[in-house]
Amino acid sequence: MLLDIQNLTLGLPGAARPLLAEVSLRVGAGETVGLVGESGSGKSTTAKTVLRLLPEAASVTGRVLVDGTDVLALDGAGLRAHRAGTVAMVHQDPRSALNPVRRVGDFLVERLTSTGTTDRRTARAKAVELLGAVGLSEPERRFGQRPHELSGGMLQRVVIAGALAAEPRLLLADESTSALDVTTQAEILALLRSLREQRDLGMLFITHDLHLAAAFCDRVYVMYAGRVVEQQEADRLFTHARHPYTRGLLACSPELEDIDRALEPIPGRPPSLSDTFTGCPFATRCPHAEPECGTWIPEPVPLPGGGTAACRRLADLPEGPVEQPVLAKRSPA
Amino acid sequence: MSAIETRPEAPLLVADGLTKTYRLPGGERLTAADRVSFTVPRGGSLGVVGESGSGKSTVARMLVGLVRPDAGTVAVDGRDRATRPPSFGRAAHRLARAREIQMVFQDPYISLDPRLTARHCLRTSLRLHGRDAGDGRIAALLDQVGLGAREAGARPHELSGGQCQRLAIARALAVDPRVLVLDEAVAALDVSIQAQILRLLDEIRRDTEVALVFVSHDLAVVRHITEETVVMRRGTVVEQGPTSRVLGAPEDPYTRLLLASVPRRGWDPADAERARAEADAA
Amino acid sequence: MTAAITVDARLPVRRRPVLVIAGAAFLALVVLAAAFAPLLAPYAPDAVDLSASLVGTGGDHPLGTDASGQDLLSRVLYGARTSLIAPLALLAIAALLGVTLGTVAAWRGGWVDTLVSRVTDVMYAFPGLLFVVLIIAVFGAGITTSVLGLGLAFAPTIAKYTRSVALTERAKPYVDAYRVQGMGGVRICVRHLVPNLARSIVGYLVVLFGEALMSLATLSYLGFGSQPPSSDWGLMVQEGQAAIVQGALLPALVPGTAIAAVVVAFNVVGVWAADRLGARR
Amino acid sequence: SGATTGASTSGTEAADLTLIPTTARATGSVAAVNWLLEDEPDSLDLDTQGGSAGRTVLGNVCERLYQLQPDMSVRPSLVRQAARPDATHLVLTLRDDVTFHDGSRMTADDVLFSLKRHAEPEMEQSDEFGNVSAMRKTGDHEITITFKQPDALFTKALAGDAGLVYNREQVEKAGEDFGTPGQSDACSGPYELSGWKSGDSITLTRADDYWGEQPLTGKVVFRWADDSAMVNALATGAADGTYADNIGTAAALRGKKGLDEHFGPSTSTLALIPTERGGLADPDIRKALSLALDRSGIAKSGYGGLVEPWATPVGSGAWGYAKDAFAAAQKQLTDAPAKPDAQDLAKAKELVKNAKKAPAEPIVIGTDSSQGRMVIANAVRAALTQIGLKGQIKTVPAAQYGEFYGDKEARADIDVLVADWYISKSDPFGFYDNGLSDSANNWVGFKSPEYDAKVAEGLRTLDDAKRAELAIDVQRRFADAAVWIPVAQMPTALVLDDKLTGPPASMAYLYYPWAAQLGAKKG
Amino acid sequence: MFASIGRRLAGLLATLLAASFVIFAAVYAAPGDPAVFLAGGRDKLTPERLAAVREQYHLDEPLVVQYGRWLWDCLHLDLGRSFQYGDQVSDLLSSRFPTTLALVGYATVLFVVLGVGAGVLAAVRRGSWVDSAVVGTTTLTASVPSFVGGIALVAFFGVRLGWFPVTGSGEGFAGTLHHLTLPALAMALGAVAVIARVTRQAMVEAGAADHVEVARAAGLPEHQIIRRHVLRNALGPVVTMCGLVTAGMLAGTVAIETVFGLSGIGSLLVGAVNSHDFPVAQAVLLLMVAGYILVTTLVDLVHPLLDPRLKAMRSSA
Ligand SMILES: Nc1ncnc2c1ncn2[C@@H]1O[C@H](COP(=O)(O)OP(=O)(O)OP(=O)(O)O)[C@@H](O)[C@H]1O
Ligand SMILES: Nc1ncnc2c1ncn2[C@@H]1O[C@H](COP(=O)(O)OP(=O)(O)OP(=O)(O)O)[C@@H](O)[C@H]1O
Ligand SMILES: [Mg+2]
Ligand SMILES: [Mg+2]
Repeated sequence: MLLDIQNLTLGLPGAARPLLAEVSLRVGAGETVGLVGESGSGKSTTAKTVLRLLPEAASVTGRVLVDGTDVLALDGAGLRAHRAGTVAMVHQDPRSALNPVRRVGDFLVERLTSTGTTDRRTARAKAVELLGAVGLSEPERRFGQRPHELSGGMLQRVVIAGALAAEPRLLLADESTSALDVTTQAEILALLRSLREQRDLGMLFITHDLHLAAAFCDRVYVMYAGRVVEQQEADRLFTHARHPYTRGLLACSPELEDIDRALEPIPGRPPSLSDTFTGCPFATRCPHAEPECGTWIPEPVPLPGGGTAACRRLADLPEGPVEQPVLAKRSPA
Repeated sequence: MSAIETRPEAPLLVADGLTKTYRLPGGERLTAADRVSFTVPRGGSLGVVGESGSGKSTVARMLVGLVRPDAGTVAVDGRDRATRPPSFGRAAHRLARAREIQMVFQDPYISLDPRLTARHCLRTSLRLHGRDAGDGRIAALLDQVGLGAREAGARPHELSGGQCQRLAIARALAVDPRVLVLDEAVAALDVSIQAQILRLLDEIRRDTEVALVFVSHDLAVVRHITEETVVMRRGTVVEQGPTSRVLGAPEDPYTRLLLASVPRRGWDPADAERARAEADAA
Repeated sequence: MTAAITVDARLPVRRRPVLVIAGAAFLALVVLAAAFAPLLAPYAPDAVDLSASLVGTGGDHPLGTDASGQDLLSRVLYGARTSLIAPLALLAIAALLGVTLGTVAAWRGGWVDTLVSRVTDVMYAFPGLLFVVLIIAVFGAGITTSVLGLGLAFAPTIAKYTRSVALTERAKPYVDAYRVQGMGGVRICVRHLVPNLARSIVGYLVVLFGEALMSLATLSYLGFGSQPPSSDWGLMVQEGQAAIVQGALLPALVPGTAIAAVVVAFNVVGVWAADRLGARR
Repeated sequence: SGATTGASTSGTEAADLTLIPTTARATGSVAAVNWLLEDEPDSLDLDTQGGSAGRTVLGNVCERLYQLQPDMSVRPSLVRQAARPDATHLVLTLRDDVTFHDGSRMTADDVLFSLKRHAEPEMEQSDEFGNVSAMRKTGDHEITITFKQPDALFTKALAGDAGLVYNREQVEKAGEDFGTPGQSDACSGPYELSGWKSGDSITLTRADDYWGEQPLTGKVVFRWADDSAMVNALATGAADGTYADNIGTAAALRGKKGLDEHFGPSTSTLALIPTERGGLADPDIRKALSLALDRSGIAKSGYGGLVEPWATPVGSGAWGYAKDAFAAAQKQLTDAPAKPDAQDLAKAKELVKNAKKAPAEPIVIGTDSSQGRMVIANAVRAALTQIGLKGQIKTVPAAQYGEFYGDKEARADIDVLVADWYISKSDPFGFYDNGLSDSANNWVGFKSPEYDAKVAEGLRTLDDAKRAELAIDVQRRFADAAVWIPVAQMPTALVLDDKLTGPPASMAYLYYPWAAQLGAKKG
Repeated sequence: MFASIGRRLAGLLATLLAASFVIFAAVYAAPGDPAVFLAGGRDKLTPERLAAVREQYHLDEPLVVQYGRWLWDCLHLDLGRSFQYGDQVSDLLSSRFPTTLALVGYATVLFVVLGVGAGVLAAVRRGSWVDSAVVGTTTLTASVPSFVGGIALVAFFGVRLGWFPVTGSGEGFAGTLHHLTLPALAMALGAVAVIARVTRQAMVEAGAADHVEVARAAGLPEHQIIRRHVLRNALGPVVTMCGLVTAGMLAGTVAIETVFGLSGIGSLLVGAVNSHDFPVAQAVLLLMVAGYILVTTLVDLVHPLLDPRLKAMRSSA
């Protein structure tokens, strides 16, 4: 396994509940794994632990193994090497990911030389080559331009080029297309997909768009309030979502094709860090919740078609695609 | 103006040839909207879609009068919004226009006055228009958008994004508008909340016969909530018509590109690449 | 575009409020001392005692005396009045002018903005105290002239600040919402825009207070501001300066320290308040 | 840090000071000295801008027809000989060996030109020529001056700025720029002006072809500094000496290692001058104030004990003749006690009670904010309070303070001015003409025909002994009417590096080539 | 680029014109006859003198014409004659300006080195005792008016310890340095505080930018991140602030030169105002304002070089 997160729990002093609770997640080489959830569910935090970018004063338990090394045990030079080597991250907003006062080329050259293995001359040539590889026209010219002279889509390509500079095996894409227009998003996704194929990259693809995750990834994890609530093959998620939250998400996301279906909102609002739970965090919003759910500590239950879902009422829940309105009750926030 | 009878079959909102050119620093000009025309019937719902920068917001802002069009007119019930009826004072004209079209903005937090509680916010609107601003009326409005007594006394920062957006809608409804313009009103919300707001809008339309102009880049949302759609690209309307036709059987390559770019079951981003090639060729 | 709104649940970094509390307490003390100077001061501020010229601390004069044997503690206590009220008055003048100009410029934009900006630019071209010095050169020295002059000199700073925060605030959609609701510009500005800026402007003014106090003290020191026999602190420093060479440091040191202490306290409290009030710096 | 930060005002009492006109003779030469002035001279044209800074410099550069000696007597200088054929004529025979610094010889034309320049109405010294009806060149080396009436003081005036002799050609060439930085002097004298860096320094160098005796010191560099800076500069040896205009400077440097202090006679006094405004129009009130004023307190607090409570408005330096008579007379004046005792105070209160025009409003005391004057002003306020009146202080910046003396409007809102006053002539009559009914300096409007007559007579009287008698009489009348309220006499204070000696310690330094006497103690 | 420089220079000229007009026209705001006012006090005001003033200032002509002539004369360095000194104002200025310039230059060097150094240190060691010390000290020094600081320095280093001379501006390089150390320090103290805070703030802000975290996530060495991403990006506000403070210091010399008895243009101005020597006051004000505008414009021109985003905005502006 390229990335293997085991029972990761991350707490902050002063926070009512852990940011991440018992998160387990695996990404294999060449595999694209989606991570979805509403805002604040802990997606970015999960991704950052892979680089050991933790909030100050955070307390962590569990293990984060990248290629067998435990990232959480690294520091100093070892950590820098880890960050500069195996894993690379692509952030959401390409404009803020690049230093506005430096040239695009400097960004790449800096990455290439930071390991100390390349001199500036070859780094330059390599940078231009990378710019070409991510589909930028006139890479020579782009090299000398500054971020404000490029469009968002182009910048995201530059950021991806930067991520590729260290020839990583694992790519963490944190909402890396969310800030872009749909059409541009499609371009970038196409690029990511082809890069993955060429370089046999493992990819952790974070998004809040369940449809996008299901369409783009091989496997999808769904997070809610710092927990992984469901994990399945992407194809099956459209058709056989099992956790009520996942089903709720599908039911309330409008679809282009499926126009006759009424949107069924999930009542209430996504939990914030100040909300605490004694049991299943989704219980208060769940149409199938029973009083016992309020005390049941969620744990992944294996699903018949592969994957897991953390719900104690799995057996009683409907299967199959979410077509009929499943949520009868509607209540305002 | 009073001479014009309001005929029931006449469209409620008529935008005709709206054009806006911004002067950019450096002397360049940018035509953000170029002869944009459309109509919305009484109680109807129009979607405006397009990529970022295509001029959607500019059109929305011209409708409510936040941006003065360089050319073109906006008429509600056959009355041109720009010309002042002789019998009206400036303030009266302003208020009368406000009762024609109201607007809901994208970011719910900053579209509300941070100093005012929900109740206070609604009272300000009601008073401005000389309406009954009693607690009963306010409670009714809040209830209409699904807010309760706790929220009534809260300031925006004490509310969630969805609640803020509900309040913003209530504020617009307080004026009893004929048309409600929503500029990316759900874009900033989580999907579960977005669905709540969309449902609320549906109910409001049913209850009040207010017409919606729904500006969004999210085709799926537009498909769900509107009857007519206008597709914009670089300031111009490339396609318009019934939503089911425009988004179901698009004619314009650009519309096809937009549609091909939306991720869905079995989607391949490479399809979008091909659609782009077509759109660029066209 | 679809970025979901995240409520920032990050915990506020705890500041060390001990200093702030100490500063605030000190300021409160100074204000009380100024108000009740007649009760607290052991002597009249202008009581002369030629037999006790330049005595040191201790005994009858807790902080010593100046060359004419006037009690420094009493003078500093009474001096707190002018030294605190004058900067307040000047800030009031400057704020009235500056906030009005800044708001009008930001709201109206176009040529009004250009005009206001140009005028403030020209005022800005007079660094520091120079504008006041020009006014004093023409109208003569005095505390009134200084306060008015400094009020004028500070106004552009405040106008510029107000304009910039007002521009940001004006760009927020809630202001558009008021316009869409049919509210008039004046009403929006007076009832909603300025009140929403008030915290930030007050925060800015609090920080400016220290500067105002120091500028006035400097003017008094140069002989342009308060005139003797006032016990304005800046003036006292000037009067006490001559005694330094005679080995008597107190006459200059006591009022100098008073200025510095009040300004320090104000800055400590002010920076904290400005942060709390959300002033941009 | 504790109670030590107050100054330890050593109890120097003025009475301890013996005023000695000059310092011991110098024998060794010195290449250069650094001298301090209280201020940069506004101009080195004393006709347009008089001031002690300029005089201190120019005394060494520009010679006068007569010369004031360290003992305050007057002797011919550029004049070889003077004769008075009758009481209204003065014939001056000029030296013929005098050369100006540009090498040209001094002629009677130059002298006449200079005198006429001084006499022009807008010039500083014009009032000295009020009695002159004609000035003529009556020979190659002879000038005759005709007076409207006998003038006892005129030759003394010629030892002051009214006797400066300029090189006509040079003055006319310089025009308006005469006396500004970059111009050369147009004088004869032991030193010539070799540079004036505006804002920085003035340099004098020994004039090589000086017609008289060569000085010991080669170069004098003048810089200026305010009191505190002056004290520091002298204490640290950055400067070699100064005539401390502000006596406080000398007080602060008392006992400092490496420095000598010399105190000499001066005409200078501290006094209160009542003004036209009228708060002190009543002589009884003035006298009461005088009786209640704590002069020794002022001397101690404001001037480090270096000034001496004094009962007349002229310092002892004015006693250029009949010294003993004047000294005795000064002792007889009792209306200006050093420290008022109960009796004085009772008398003062009595005077106020019975005064015809007791002021209702507070009496406004005008001053600048320099330490000494502020102390006097405060003391006056305290004295007024003691005798049941009110005082109020009005200060102006130092630079404006001078306006009080010359400008009636500037005085319009003060009742009494805290003043320093010196006269250039070593003759009390040089002062008492200020009390004449028509004098511009008689602000309070003192009118007494007898006084006027006595002064006129004194000014006409050429015999010293007789004139002294008249002066003492006039002095008593002036004191009785309390036209001015004397406070203290201020000696000249010379602070000097203890390796140097030579210059006079008296007020003569303003008009006398003092630097020419300056040199090292041991040769 | 050149167009934008041209525009800046035009702006500079316009501001300079407006400011000079304010300085010139101020005398008309004075109560009474401007000639009397200009003649400087009422002492010995002869008709000839009034006439001379009228002529020097062309008081008989319309205001604009007078201003034009005055400006023309100023451009030819004919600033009139001082009433107090009787000397050409331009001579007075030229002999005093070097002192002021040396003082400001020295103070600038001091506050840039100390201020930026302290600011960087505080930002890098944010939250530590170093940070607290820097913040505490700067709060203190920022609260002491320069004249009070100056007097304290004089009392301590000049009088008590006698380490530094407290009068005059010294001769030669070493002498000037020695003489100007205390005054420069007194002026720099407040500025050090300002610069240290701005530097710290700018560094903290620059350090909070996403791209810094991105760089950290890419495993770049910390010193490189601080140098290339944090400090480099913080330079804009720091340089601007340094420029503004330096420009303002010209005026700050008014107080400091008085404290230290230096003959620069600051003390010249104070003297001129007190003695009603208006031509001198006008000239000094003009010089100071011109210096201020010049330096601020320079800073404005430099800023885009440090932040290319601004350059893009400017050159298209
Ligand atoms: N450094 C931090 N200090 C304190 N709280 C933090 C920190 N980083 C994240 N959080 C909080 O942790 C929670 C999870 O944050 P995270 O960014 O992982 O969510 P997310 O799922 O990525 O959300 P989004 O979709 O908005 O990006 C949020 O409530 C967030 O406010
Ligand atoms: N006030 C303005 N001045 C100059 N240009 C403007 C202004 N407002 C908008 N524009 C420009 O006009 C174009 C259209 O803007 P508009 O906001 O209408 O687009 P939009 O379709 O709403 O985009 P988005 O989806 O990003 O909101 C953009 O290029 C924008 O930069
Ligand atoms: Mg995130
Ligand atoms: Mg928009």
